[in-house]
Amino acid sequence: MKRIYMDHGATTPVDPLVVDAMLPYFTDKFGNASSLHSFGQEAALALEQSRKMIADSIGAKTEEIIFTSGGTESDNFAIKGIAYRNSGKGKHIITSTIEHPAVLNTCAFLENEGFEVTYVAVDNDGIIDVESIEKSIRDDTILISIMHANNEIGTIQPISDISNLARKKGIYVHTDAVQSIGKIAVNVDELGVDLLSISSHKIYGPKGIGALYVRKGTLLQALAHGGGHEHHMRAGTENISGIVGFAKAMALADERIVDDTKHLTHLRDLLIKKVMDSIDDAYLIGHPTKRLPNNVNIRFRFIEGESMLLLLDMKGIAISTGSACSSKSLEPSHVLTAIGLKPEDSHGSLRITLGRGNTQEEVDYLTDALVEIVGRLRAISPISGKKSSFTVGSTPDM
Amino acid sequence: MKRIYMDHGATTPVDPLVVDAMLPYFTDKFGNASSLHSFGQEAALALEQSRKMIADSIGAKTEEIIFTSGGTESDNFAIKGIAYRNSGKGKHIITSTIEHPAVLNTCAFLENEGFEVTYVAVDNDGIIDVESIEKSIRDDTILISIMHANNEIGTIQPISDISNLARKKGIYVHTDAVQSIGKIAVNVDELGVDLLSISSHKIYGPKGIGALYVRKGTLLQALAHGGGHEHHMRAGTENISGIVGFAKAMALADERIVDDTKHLTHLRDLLIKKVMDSIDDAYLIGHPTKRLPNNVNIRFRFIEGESMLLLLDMKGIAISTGSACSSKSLEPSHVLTAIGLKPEDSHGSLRITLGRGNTQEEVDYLTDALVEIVGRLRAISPISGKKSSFTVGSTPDM
Amino acid sequence: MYNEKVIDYFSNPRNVGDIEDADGVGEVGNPTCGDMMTIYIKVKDGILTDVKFKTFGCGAAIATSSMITEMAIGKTIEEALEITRNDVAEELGGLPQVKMHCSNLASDGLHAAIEDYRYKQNIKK
Amino acid sequence: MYNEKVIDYFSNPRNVGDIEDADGVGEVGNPTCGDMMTIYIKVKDGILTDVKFKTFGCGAAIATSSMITEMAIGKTIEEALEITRNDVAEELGGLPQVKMHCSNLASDGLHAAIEDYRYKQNIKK
Ligand SMILES: Cc1ncc(COP(=O)(O)O)c(C=O)c1O
Ligand SMILES: Cc1ncc(COP(=O)(O)O)c(C=O)c1O
Repeated sequence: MKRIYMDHGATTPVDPLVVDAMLPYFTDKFGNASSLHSFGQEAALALEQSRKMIADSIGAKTEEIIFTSGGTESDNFAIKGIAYRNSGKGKHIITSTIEHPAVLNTCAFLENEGFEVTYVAVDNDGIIDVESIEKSIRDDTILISIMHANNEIGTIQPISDISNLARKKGIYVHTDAVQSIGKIAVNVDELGVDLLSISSHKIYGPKGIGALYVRKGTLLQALAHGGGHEHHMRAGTENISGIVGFAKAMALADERIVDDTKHLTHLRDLLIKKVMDSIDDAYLIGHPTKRLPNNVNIRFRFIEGESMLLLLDMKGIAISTGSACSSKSLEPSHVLTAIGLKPEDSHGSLRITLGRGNTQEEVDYLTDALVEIVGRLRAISPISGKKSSFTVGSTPDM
Repeated sequence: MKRIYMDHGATTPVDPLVVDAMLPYFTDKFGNASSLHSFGQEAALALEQSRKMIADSIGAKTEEIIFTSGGTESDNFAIKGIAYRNSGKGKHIITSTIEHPAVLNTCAFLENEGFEVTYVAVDNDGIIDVESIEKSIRDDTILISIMHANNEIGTIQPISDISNLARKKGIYVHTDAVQSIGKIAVNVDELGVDLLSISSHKIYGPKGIGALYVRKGTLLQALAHGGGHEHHMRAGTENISGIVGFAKAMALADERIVDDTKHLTHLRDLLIKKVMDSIDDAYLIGHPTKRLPNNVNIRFRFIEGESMLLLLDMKGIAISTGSACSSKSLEPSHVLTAIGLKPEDSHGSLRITLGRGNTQEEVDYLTDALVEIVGRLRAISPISGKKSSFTVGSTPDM
Repeated sequence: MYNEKVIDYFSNPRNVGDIEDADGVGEVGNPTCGDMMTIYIKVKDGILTDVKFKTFGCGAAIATSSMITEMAIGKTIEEALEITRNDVAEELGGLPQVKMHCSNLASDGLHAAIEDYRYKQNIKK
Repeated sequence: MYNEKVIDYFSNPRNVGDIEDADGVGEVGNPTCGDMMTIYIKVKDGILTDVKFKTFGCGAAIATSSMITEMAIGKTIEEALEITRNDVAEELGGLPQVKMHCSNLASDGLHAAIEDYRYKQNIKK
């Protein structure tokens, strides 16, 4: 069976060129970058070259890049690191209701530790209102953490407007750029942020490696204690093969971003149009244009996401859903709730995140599969087709 | 030039079988283990199989293994996780003066946070006295963290005796087994510990991955917040290729441990004898028998470690030194200081950590190189050969 | 996540549909929590001669509805009332822990259909 | 870590040894901190005609001692006194930041040897 992967928001295959770049660092140039001998110096060189590649890509200085084990660690590091180090100045943090759990759960943890967090709401398209951030700023606000692009609905946030506000008041700004990096331009000075999280496995690099950009002069508490690695900010023997792969993936993303954007935007808009044209009671979720070029999120009334996901999987297509039934907590996606969807509407949502390797034929195949599957599930749904005694409070006009 | 790697305490080359095991998880089985579709389920399966392999190897239950980014993170996690979660019970921690910086600097950090730490001393061989641990126990002691085997001098500590003490008093025991794993038997029940740190890159596995064993029922605070990964204890998309490689490395280590031990012990003892026989004023550091099968640590009077290391490196041999001049802090090794070596004696120490691939010929080559290099450096040393006005307070009887 | 049997009952659901002249109809669940099912039964001489379902919900919800129709057909009303959520899960070879309660409403649905049947019988009397 | 020039001066040290009838001897550093060097000088008509060293220390310590002997030979005493730690490091094409101070005692050693020479000259007078 042909397998079609359309879940690039969850993770991506590692580019074969990235694997090639990594391979020597397993068996041959395997040294510990802290060692003085030639094996170590080889590793140290690769480490610093990779750091420079990543810094260059986002317009940062080399020493402003700290390698971490991934996006989650970067988010934890940024938020806890600022909170603990600057708690003398204040204990108030501003974030949004649609952040990734790595941000939201870190904030929730800090609330238990005596910090106060304001969760700014978003509009029905999933865009944050800069004014409401402005209104939330207090004298004791030390950090604003707003994601660059949302992982579920792909909406892109006005980060530079937020940074402009924050800079005037001396408040640090962190942005989670895990989903935006490699897909839209990410430049730390244009965004105006002090901290920025990235993760390798979302951009055709290996899992288990990421970075935190920390603007020079930012007061941040170290997260991991030990050897003096990463300027004493993040101890642990450096994952050289991972770092080399990550840097290669960044370089490839930069090389390809114009082509990728064109390709992905085309497929995205084609997919949306095809689905809308061929399936009734289907609605696009999120902003029509301020969204990542590869993100499609659609909800289908009367049926549930997990069952769609499973039937698509049987046809070899991998996508994801915001349905509660697919999550361990049995809560519908907090993002869909935050943009005002009722639980019963969140249940029927599918997220399709396209990738570099997807084709128009695959989009056609997906659309055909969806037509069949949505029809099949609606046929066995007690709330579709015939009048039901259930009251289905859906919001089709959103 | 032939390159001889004898710094396996710092890191090891990845076994080609381990690379083979990892490769499919980059480009082919690349799914995110949290995804419901077949790509995700493939990854989830690999994750759980790997977890079981690692659990089996150390006699743990599958759910007692939490994957981390390496030994440093595991040490940080164990100590901070116990400290924060159990601070209601007490704020006293016992460790030793010869722990890895990942433990010592975490303890120092906790001292700043209001915890109290007792650093138990070791004898001149580098062995911890169980009685002095017993004497250090207080009513508010919540954790004892003592390493299984030391990374510099290879001494093996009486962990099970310490656990016996601790268990009676309801105190958690953590051991850093980063150096011992794969080289001597490590079984969590025989050691009687509640937490145990391991790292993949010391056992011919990839860098950037490790694990923390956490005995069921242990009260531990989560370190990274985010998605519900690793039983909500350590968020972050799982590094599947790294985890698969780590598990494969553990399995290979288990398979080979009898042969490895024989081979390494033979080379170790041969190397010690040869050096002692052919170089004057050279002394073994650490315990003669209670030491890792692959660890040799020798000090040479009148000369300095970094210069020996560099000259050996020019002959293609990679080793390490406890000399201050090789460290960023310009302090001599805290371990050598802890076992009573004067700074001037620490300066001349070399650590040779043998590996699976080293041969008797390489040991011969190293010895010959050492004879030449030690001679050469002593010839230009102002304190060797002739009476000098410097007072050299060395302790040759140790 | 799901075993093969669950996947089979989910993707080839048995006894889907409604029964026009059903003797009893049970509706359980609600759209907010993401699972709703309707169970239709035909009863003759105290025996369930036909059972059909319609379900809105995840894989487990569809598979358990599908399974319970098979389990119920041919049973007496008393026997059918004894079928529990656990029985359905067991018959399917097990369900993921997280699905045990929320998406395993099928036995509730069957019981509701039988209630409805009994209620209607009482009215007829 | 070290550049090629440092490695060269470290591994092929120039002017190693002692001068039996030295006009001045300078000893700096101490074994505790891991760097000790002795610099020997011969002086004729106010010019350093020979400079030799012996060093206990790391690569940087040996390379800087080695370099300073080359730099000093042929210089007047006044010129030699003007050589700083930075000059030595620069002449070597740079040293790692961490080594700039601790292992770069060579100019101190040279200065001490000149002090010793002047002291002995004064006694003779
Ligand atoms: C927006 C966002 N932030 C953070 C993360 C976490 O990154 P990682 O998977 O590298 O831990 C993800 C992906 O899961 C994400 O999409
Ligand atoms: C005893 C010991 N503990 C902890 C560590 C840290 O492990 P990692 O290098 O995986 O961070 C090391 C190795 O550097 C070690 O030798």
